Order: sequence, then C-alpha cells, then structure tokens
Amino acid sequence: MDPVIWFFALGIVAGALRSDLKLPPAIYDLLSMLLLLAIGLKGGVELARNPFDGLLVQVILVVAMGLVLPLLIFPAARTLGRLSRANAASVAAHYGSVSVATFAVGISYLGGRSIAYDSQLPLFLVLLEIPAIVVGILLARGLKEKTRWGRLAHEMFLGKSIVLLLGGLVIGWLAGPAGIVPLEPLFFDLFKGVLALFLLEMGLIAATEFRTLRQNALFLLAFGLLAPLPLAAIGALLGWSIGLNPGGTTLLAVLAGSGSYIAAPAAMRIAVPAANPSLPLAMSLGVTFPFNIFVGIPLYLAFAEWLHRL
Amino acid sequence: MDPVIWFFALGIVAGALRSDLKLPPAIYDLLSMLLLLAIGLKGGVELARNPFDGLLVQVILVVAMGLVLPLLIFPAARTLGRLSRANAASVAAHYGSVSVATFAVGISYLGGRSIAYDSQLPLFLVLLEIPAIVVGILLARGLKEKTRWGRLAHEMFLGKSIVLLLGGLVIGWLAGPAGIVPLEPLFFDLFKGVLALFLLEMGLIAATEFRTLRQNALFLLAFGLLAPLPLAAIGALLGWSIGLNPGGTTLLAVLAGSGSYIAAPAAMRIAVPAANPSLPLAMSLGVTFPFNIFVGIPLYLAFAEWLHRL
Amino acid sequence: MDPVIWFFALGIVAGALRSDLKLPPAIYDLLSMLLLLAIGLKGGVELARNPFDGLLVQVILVVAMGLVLPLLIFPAARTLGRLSRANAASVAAHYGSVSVATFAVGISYLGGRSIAYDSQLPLFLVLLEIPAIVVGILLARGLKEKTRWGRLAHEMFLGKSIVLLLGGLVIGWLAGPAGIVPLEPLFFDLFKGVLALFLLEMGLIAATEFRTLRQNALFLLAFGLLAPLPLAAIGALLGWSIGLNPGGTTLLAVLAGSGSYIAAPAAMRIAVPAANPSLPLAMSLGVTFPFNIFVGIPLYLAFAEWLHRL
Amino acid sequence: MAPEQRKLVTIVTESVIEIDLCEALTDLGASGYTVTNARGSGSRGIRNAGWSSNSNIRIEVVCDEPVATRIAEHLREHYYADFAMILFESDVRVLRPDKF
Amino acid sequence: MAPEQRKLVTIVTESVIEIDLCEALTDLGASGYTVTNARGSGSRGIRNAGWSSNSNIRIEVVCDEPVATRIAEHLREHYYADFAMILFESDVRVLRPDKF
Amino acid sequence: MAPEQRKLVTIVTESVIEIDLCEALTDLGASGYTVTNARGSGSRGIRNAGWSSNSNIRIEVVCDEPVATRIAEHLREHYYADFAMILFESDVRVLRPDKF
Ligand SMILES: Nc1ncnc2c1ncn2[C@@H]1O[C@H](COP(=O)(O)O)[C@@H](O)[C@H]1O
Ligand SMILES: Nc1ncnc2c1ncn2[C@@H]1O[C@H](COP(=O)(O)O)[C@@H](O)[C@H]1O
Ligand SMILES: Nc1ncnc2c1ncn2[C@@H]1O[C@H](COP(=O)(O)O)[C@@H](O)[C@H]1O
Ligand code: NA
Ligand code: NA
Ligand code: NA
Repeated sequence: MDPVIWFFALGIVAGALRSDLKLPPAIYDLLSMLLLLAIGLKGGVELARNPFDGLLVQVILVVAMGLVLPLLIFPAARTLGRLSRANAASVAAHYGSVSVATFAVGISYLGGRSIAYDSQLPLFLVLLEIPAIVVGILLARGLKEKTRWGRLAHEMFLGKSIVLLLGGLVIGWLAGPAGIVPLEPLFFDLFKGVLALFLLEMGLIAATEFRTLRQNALFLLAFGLLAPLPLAAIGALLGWSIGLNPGGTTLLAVLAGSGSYIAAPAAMRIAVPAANPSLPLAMSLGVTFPFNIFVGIPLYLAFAEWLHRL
Repeated sequence: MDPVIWFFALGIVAGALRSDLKLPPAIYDLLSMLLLLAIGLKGGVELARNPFDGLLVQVILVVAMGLVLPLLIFPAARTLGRLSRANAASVAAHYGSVSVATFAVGISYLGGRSIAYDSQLPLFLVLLEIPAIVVGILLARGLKEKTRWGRLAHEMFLGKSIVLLLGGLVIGWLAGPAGIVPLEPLFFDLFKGVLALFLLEMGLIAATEFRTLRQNALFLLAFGLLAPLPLAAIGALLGWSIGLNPGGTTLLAVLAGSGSYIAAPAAMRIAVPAANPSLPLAMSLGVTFPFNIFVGIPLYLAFAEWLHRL
Repeated sequence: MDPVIWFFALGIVAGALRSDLKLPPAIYDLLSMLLLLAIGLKGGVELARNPFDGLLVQVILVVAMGLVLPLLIFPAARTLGRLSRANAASVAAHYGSVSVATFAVGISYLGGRSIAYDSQLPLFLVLLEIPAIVVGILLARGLKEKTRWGRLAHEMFLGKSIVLLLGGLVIGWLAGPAGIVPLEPLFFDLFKGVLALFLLEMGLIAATEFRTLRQNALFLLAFGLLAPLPLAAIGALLGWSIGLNPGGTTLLAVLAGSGSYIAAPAAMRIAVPAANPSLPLAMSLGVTFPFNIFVGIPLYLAFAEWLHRL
Repeated sequence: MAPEQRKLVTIVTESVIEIDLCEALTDLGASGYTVTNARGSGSRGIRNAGWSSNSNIRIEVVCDEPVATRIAEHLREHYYADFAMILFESDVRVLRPDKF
Repeated sequence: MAPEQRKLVTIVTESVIEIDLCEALTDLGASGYTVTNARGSGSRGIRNAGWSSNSNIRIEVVCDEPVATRIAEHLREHYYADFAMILFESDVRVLRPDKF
Repeated sequence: MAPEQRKLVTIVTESVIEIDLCEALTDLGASGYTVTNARGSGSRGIRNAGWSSNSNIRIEVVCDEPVATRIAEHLREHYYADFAMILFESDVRVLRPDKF
C-alpha cells in the first residue's frame, strides 16, 4: 500500500485519541499550496509535451458532468436522508465538486505502479471544482435576486485552489519539460513527502469532523460510503467514452467520486448560510475521503482497466 | 566539524547580540515535526531491514535506566545545588529524559563519518522520554492523590513527540526500504538542512535561556557542564553491555547525557507548577545542549569505541 | 524566460484581480530566510574555493558606491519629483540600498545560462545594504543629536538579512565545498522552487503596493522605470573596472539598479517617520522590481558582456 | 484635546465571513476596524482553528453610539441565525474623537 | 431584545495551561470562551512567544457576575502563585443575554 | 483581596515600532503589557498583515490613571502624527492591584 496513506491513518489515530498533535494553520496553507501548484505544473508540462486535439469536446462533457452530478445527488439526499433543502443542496454541491487531496493520492497511487494518465486531467480537476457549487446554490435558493453572484463568482473563480491549479498549469505549459527542471526538486521530488504531511493533518481533521457526525449518523455514514461508487462509475464511464487512457479514466472516477472540502465549504457558507457546514464536511472528510483512499482508488483502477479491456 | 553545528553557533551569536532574527513559531513546529518523523521513519526502515531478537530484554533495561537516572540526579541537585524539592525533581525529570535535537545531531555526526548504529535506537529514544518524567513527578509530589495521572498520561503519551516518533517508526517499518523511497527526498535528503535551520532557532532560544541563569548561576553552569559526563557514561556502559554496536552505544550515551526540553517542560509545568520552569531549561538548553553538540558527542563516540575495543 | 518569473506574474495577476490567495506571514519569513541563507552559503563556499587578493580595495570601492548613489538620487527626487525632503531622502535610501530578491533572480538567470559570477558578490550584497540607508537618514535629518544611532545601528546591522547573509557566508566558508554537500538538498537544490514561491508572494504584494501609487503617479512610475538604468550602469562600470567577470559585473549592476524593500523600509520608518513609507515601496516593489526581472537583468548582462568585449 | 466617550463593539465569529463583514462595517459607518485570529468555544461547539473552515476572528470597532446600534442590527439580521457569533459592547475613551 | 449587562473576564497567561484552563472555565459555568495567541511582559519577565514554552494566551469570557467571581476564585487558588498570569474584569452589554 | 479599579489602555499600531513602543511603555511606568498580532483598516488605509511592513499589533496595558495619561501623552507626542495608530482607554477591575 502507498505509504502516504499510513500518514492519514496516523492522523486519524492521533486525532481519535485526542493527541495535541496539530499542524499550524500556516503549514497547512503551505502544504496545500505546494500540492496545488505541483499538480498544476505537472499537468502543464504534460500538456506542453503532448498537445492533443478534441479538447473542446472533452471540456464540454466534463463540465456537463459537473452540472449533472449534483442534480442526481440532491434528490437522494433530500428523500433518503430527509435533509432540509439547504442541507441537501449543500451535500450535492460538495459531492458534485471535487477533492484535490483525493486526486493527489490517486496520482501518487498511479505513480507507484507506473501507470500513465492523460495530461488534461489536472485541467479537468479545475473545471469540475465550480459547476456543482453553482448548481448547489441554485438548488438551495432558486433564482432569487438576493444571491450576490458577483461576490460569489469572485470567491469561487479567484479562490486559492483555482488560481494555483490554473496558474501552475499555465506556467508548466510555458516552461515545458526542459524549463521545469530547476523547479522539480521542490514541486516534484518532494511531492510525496508533502502529500504525506498533508494527509497527516487531514487525518487529524477527519477525526474531529467524524465526531460531529451525530444526528442522522446512520444515513450520513451510509451516504458517505455508498455515494462514491455510483458517482465514480459515472466518471469512469465518461472518461472511457471520451477516450482517456486507464490512468486518466481512474482519475476522472476519483474526481467524480470524491467530495470537495476546500472550495465548496467556503462558497456554501457564504451563499447558503442556513446549511449546516459540518454535515457535508463530516461526510466528505470523515467518511468518503478515507473510503476513497483506502478502498475506492484501487477499485476505480480495476474498473477502469476492466472497461478498457472491453 | 559538522556544519549544522555552525548554525547553532550563529543562533547563539545572533541571540546574544539581540538580533531581531526569529523563526516564526509555525516554522519551529514544522521543523521539529520533520525531524521527529524523519528519525522515526529511519528507525522503522532499519527495523524492517534488520529484525532482531532479544528486543524485550533491551527494552526493559533501557526503561529501567530511564527510571534510575532521575533517582541519581535528584539528590545531587538537592544537596549540591541546594534546590527546593520541586526544582530538584524538575531537574531530575529533565535530565533523566532525553533531547531529540541532541539525538539528531548525534545521528548527523555518525552519518558524517559513516558509522552505523543499531536500528532500535529511535525506539529507545521513545522509551526514554517518559519514565524519568514520571519519577520526577513522584519525587516532587509523592503519591498524593491530587496528581491527575490520567490527564498527565494523556499529555505525555499523546504529546507530539511520542506520536510522531512512534508513528514514523511504524510507518517506516510498514513501508520498508522499498516503500520509503518516494518519501526520501523530504524526510531523508533534507534532514541535515532541516536540522541546520532547527539548530539556528535552538541557538536563538539558548541565548535567551542562558540569560535567565542568574540565581545559582555557578551551580547551574557546573551541573549543566558536568552532569552529562557521568550520565552519558552510564548510557554507554548499558549500550555496550546489551550488545549495541559502537554507533548505537554512542547514541545511547547521547540520550542518557542529554536533557529534555520539549516533553519534560510541558509535563512538569502542569504536574509540578511550583518548580521554576526556566531553571532546568536554561541548564539543558543553554549549557548542556551546546556542551553535548560541541564536545560531548565526539567524546561519547571515543568512549564507545574504546569500550568496544576492550 | 526563467520560469520563476512567471510566478511573479501569477502573483501580480492574482493580486490585481483581488484573489484571496495569500502566503501566511510565517511562510514568507521561512522563504526569505532560506533565500538569504542560500545566497550566503553559496558565496561562502565559492570564497573557500577561490580565495582572491585585492578584496580590500574592492570592498572600499563598493561601499563608496553605496554612499554615493543616494547622493545622486536625492536631488533628482527632490527637484524632478517635487518630493518633500523626508520623502526624497527615503527614496534615496531605498534605491541606494539593494534588493535581495532581484539579486536572487539575477543568480537564477545567470545559472540558467551557465554564466559564472565572482564569489565575492554575496559579500557586496551585504556591504551595499546599509551605507545608503545611513546617507538617507542624514539627508533627511541632518546631524541632529536626536537620531538614536545606537538603536538604528542595532536595527540595521543585526537585522535579519545581514545576520543570515553574513552567517551563511561564514558557515559556507568554514564548511567548504565538501562540508556543504549534506546541506545542498535544502539550500541549493530547492533554491529555484523557493524563489518561485517567494516571487509569487512578491507579485501579490507588488500588486497591492502598485495600487497605492496615486499621488505623483506619473513621476513615480517614470522614476521607478528609468532610475534603474543609470544606477545599474554605474554598478556595471564599477564592476568592470574592479575586474569582475561578466557575471559579477551583471550582478553588481543588478544591485545598484534595484531598490531595497526589507532593510530600508524598516530603518527609515523608525529613523524618518515623516517619510511616507508606501511611496518608495510602491516604486521599488511595484515598478522597479518587475522592470528589473523582466527587462533589466537581460539588459545589464548584455551591457556587461559588451563592456568585457571592449 | 480632552478624551471623549465612544463605544467599543467586539465581535467574535467565523473567519469565513471576514471579507463580507469588514465591507459591511465600513458601509455602516465605522471609520475602521481591527481583526485578530482567534479560537474558542460556544453554543456552536469548539472552533479550534486547526484549519480555515474552523477558525474564528475577533473584530473590534471603535465608533459612536448610532454606528454601534446599526452594527448590532445588521449582524442580528444577517448573521445571528446561521453563524457562530457573539457581540458585545463597552464604553471607551478615545484620544482623537474626530477619527471615530 | 434590549442589550443586557454582563461581565467580560480577560485572562493573560502561559499557553501551556490552555487545555486545563478552558476545561475549568466550562466547568465553572462559562457558556464559552475566546482564545488568541499573545506575547508580553510582566512580573515574570518577558514572554515573547519564540517557542511554545514561552508564549502567552489571552482568554476572554463573557459571563454573569457569579461566574466571573467563581473564575477569579478558581484562578487565584490554582494558578496565581505559580503561573505568569493576570486577570481583569470589565462591564459589557450583550445582545443575546440568554446565551451567556 | 477586593478587586480594585485600574485603566486598560489599548493601542493598535504598526508592528514596526513594537520594540521601541514596548520599551517606552516600561519606561513610562507600566508594570507589563500584552501584544497580539492584528490587521485592520483605518484612516491610513488597509493594513492586512500580508508581510511585516504592512501588519499591525494590538497592545494592552493595565495601569493606574497617571500611567495611562503619561502613555497617551507620549504617544501623542511621538507617534500620532506619523504612524497608523489608535488608542482607547476603559475601566477594568483587577484582582491583584499591587501588580499594576
Ligand atoms: N461566553 C463566551 N465568552 C467568550 N467568547 C465566547 C462566548 N461564547 C462564545 N464565544 C466565542 O464566540 C464564538 C461563537 O460563539 P457561538 O455562536 O456561541 O458558538 C465561539 O467560538 C467563541 O470564540
Ligand atoms: N500591566 C500589564 N498590562 C498588560 N498585560 C500585562 C501586564 N502585566 C502582565 N501582563 C501580561 O500577563 C502576562 C503574565 O504576567 P506576569 O504574571 O506579571 O508575568 C505577561 O506576560 C503579560 O502578557
Ligand atoms: N474605528 C476603529 N475601530 C477599530 N480599530 C481601528 C479603527 N480605526 C483604526 N483602527 C485600527 O488602527 C489601525 C491604525 O489606524 P489609522 O491610523 O486610522 O490607520 C488600523 O489599521 C486599524 O487596525
Ligand atoms: Na465529486
Ligand atoms: Na538524559
Ligand atoms: Na540600488
């Protein structure tokens, strides 16, 4: 098993035992910046190496998936989970959007088995972050005029993760495989180590969030464990049908099957304050994230390889 | 001389001249986490590479040393130093416990001369951290019921250093020499650089602590300089007699001869508030730590090699 | 183009669009410490490798340049810019002193084209930091007794940048090319990556400072763009005439043509409170720094090479 | 210049709304504000600043009575129901009353 | 809802006792507390937050008079003798008195 | 020990003058002070703590009336004209009046 995952487990254990271990917020920020930039740069370099055609169609289909996923999740959360409209919409936004950390573990997993993935995947990561949040807000509020879309667009499009991923993509593309060499020691060689530290902190946070899963606990647990599978299947099928390779198909499944915990919480907190913020966080961080990194990713790879053997 | 030590000297000089140089607390935390994890991981990988028998006996003897050392230090501090019961017990706890930074410098020193050390040493580091603190608290308070041992056990066993060292050990052991490779750039290649920065900050702190050495200054200075020698000798003798190699013997001497400045201060502050916290800190950080890294470690290595030639 | 510069551009764009991207202050401190130490260490190792004669004469001439430059800038700022005495003196101090970040980009630029530079340049960086600040203070206040020179000398000579640059120089010199090897992964291999992150933050800051350029905007813009050229020419001529190689000549031009934004702002704020602190900062960070890294450095190299062909 | 009475309004709330809230304070007539990072506990549980979604800020505003009242009204209307938030007010003397 | 009077108790002390102290505050009847990191100087010397053993915290509790008195008593008994600590109390008006 | 009245002086200003200011406070008779990092906005624009030249500190001093007056005088004379700074004062009760 990929050793970075043990760091997540260490964090969970330390958090569950209420250790005083805690990464300073500034370090959490540094680590997440490094991961976002590294993913972007890597994608950009790959884009420079293998330019490809037909990107536009892929982009449209991927964004469409981002718009559709929350529409599938919302009714399930509303009826099966008996969540309020605001809460169901918030869950839809979180699960329709994507988790950068899960994506990073996916990259690390594929890297460990030397499985290549298509260079446009980091771009898809960027593309999938926002649409589901917009749909989630619309599901919660309808088209009321009161929503300050300008403010929200600013929050979403100029949020840290989009800026760093997109900035990294462009810089990696401009620099190309040769130009990036001097930056490799920090962004590529340290990638796994940085991911390990980041997962340690994620484990500590997940342990805390998990504790807040009290009301509706059974539904939330079930949803957090079962939702990734159909969502990831949709992602894998889309990836396979737009011609991604097995690695790329796996990563699109990872994106579809993971829940956001950076962009979505911030945006939903501002746009739909009535939604309970810890509910989707507890699910996505406390249940789905561990499920995905321990069980989901290998499963999605197996599924992607099976699809490609068809 | 190992260049990392010059960073400590730079810190001392800058601190003594009251430079405004200062590492942000978040960076201090990051550096110490990296060191603790690196030491643990390194030990775990070595354990996976060379499993060994007879660990149980060694463990028992090392813990016994941790219980005995403070009992030797306490009367010396009480009589020679005329310290109050609380203060003497606190000094006993600090010097009976161990200093991770000194251990790291020891590793770095051995590494610079390509001297191997037994893989169980990081485990001994973990084992030696706590017993002396427990004895110190008992020396100060007796068996009064009022001591909240549950709270204290939590503080000690789930403190940052134990969790990271032990967690690193387990992860390194699980990952093994092959699995650890992707983590090496962060945790092993950067080790010396991280240690250098950490020692810079230690120098700054030591310069400040040193200034608080006013009352009892002569005794404290003498104790801080002389105590390491007999303590380290005990450690070296134990290491030699339980069959450690010269490198391992040196590191056990380093552990015995060094004073804690992370776990012990925190635990003693809570359990024995009447003890003056800056007294043992000034001694262990301001006197013993520099003594050990400049003079002690080479001496302990010479002694260990002499023992092994017997 | 050197890819690290794109990070600055990314910061500018993100800042101009008011993204919430922001490096925590602790990380800014860490990055600047790493850069300062790396520059110092690199210089020290080079000094150990190629000791040279005639340093004293060079040192005197370089310090003299540091004293003369502000005397040239002050009347220009006073007459052309119609700045108050305090403000003109402050601009003189900033532009007479030097920018570590521009120097780091210069090193990175030369490194990318494998152009060597003389080993004493980091020392010149240290030497040039302070004289212009002293002259600037004298220009603003005359020789009034009220200036607390002791306090100021402490602030300047024991400020972070001098301590780390000088400390790094000495340690690098003591360690030498062989001793420095274990520190290379952190300080040398990561140099460009660290510089990239630092420039990202500089871009964010520059975007903010640029916004404060309102009054006198035209003069400030013109000065920030045009001042570097004659100043750098003076630096290049001095470098060439004291026998520096083309790389060294370029870097001395960079030092002369760049404006301080660490040491000078802090010292001037304390010594000449009446000077508006954001005015020289907006110029040096918002105008001159981008000018230098995008346009100036290549120009100075061309000029230096032309001089050496004479 | 004699010191003069003003109100000090202190707000402790979720850091996610810092930008919006500070904009609102200026719009409501505050001449300035001071923000520090904080952690804490209250009716909405422990907020221990481990990461951004879970950290607090503490905002202070020195202002005159009408502005203080407007701030309290605004917060009650827009934030009290849905956000972890407390607000308290006290009397202070300021040195340059024209500033506030 | 008219504003109502409460006490604001502010404590500045060593950060090493944060966990214990916050537990005690809750036990003594405080409905919440707010903590910020601090540095400072006092009768026990300069505490400049360079590293954890040497850093301060600043705790605020909004509460009613009896709780404020109990907090002061508790601190006097358990911490005053041995820890760097100051405590002061002032009057504040709160908006949702039921919360405190 | 009955609680006794003191003044709480709060200063928000540029962090670049922390060392000088804290020295001055001690010289003016303050028995101590507490500093926290801050950001904010006021008549001199937004100071958002992105980097050191642009960050604020918030200083609190508990002292008696004469010291409070001296502090206000000193700041007015030496800093008010040229530095981003506000100062306000309130009444507090302290537990160990001999300390302040
Ligand atoms: N009684 C109190 N005293 C001081 N601070 C409080 C108190 N109650 C709540 N807070 C702070 O206000 C935040 C939000 O409070 P609440 O909405 O009650 O969860 C908490 O996280 C605390 O930082
Ligand atoms: N007069 C004072 N005004 C404000 N803060 C103080 C004062 N005295 C002490 N403090 C703070 O309380 C902490 C502990 O005080 P002490 O126990 O006097 O050392 C100091 O480190 C300061 O942060
Ligand atoms: N009305 C106010 N309320 C609270 N804090 C303020 C106020 N005005 C200014 N400040 C703080 O004091 C600093 C300096 O103020 P100024 O000199 O007005 O720019 C600002 O950066 C704020 O942190
Ligand atoms: Na998803
Ligand atoms: Na020891
Ligand atoms: Na210059």
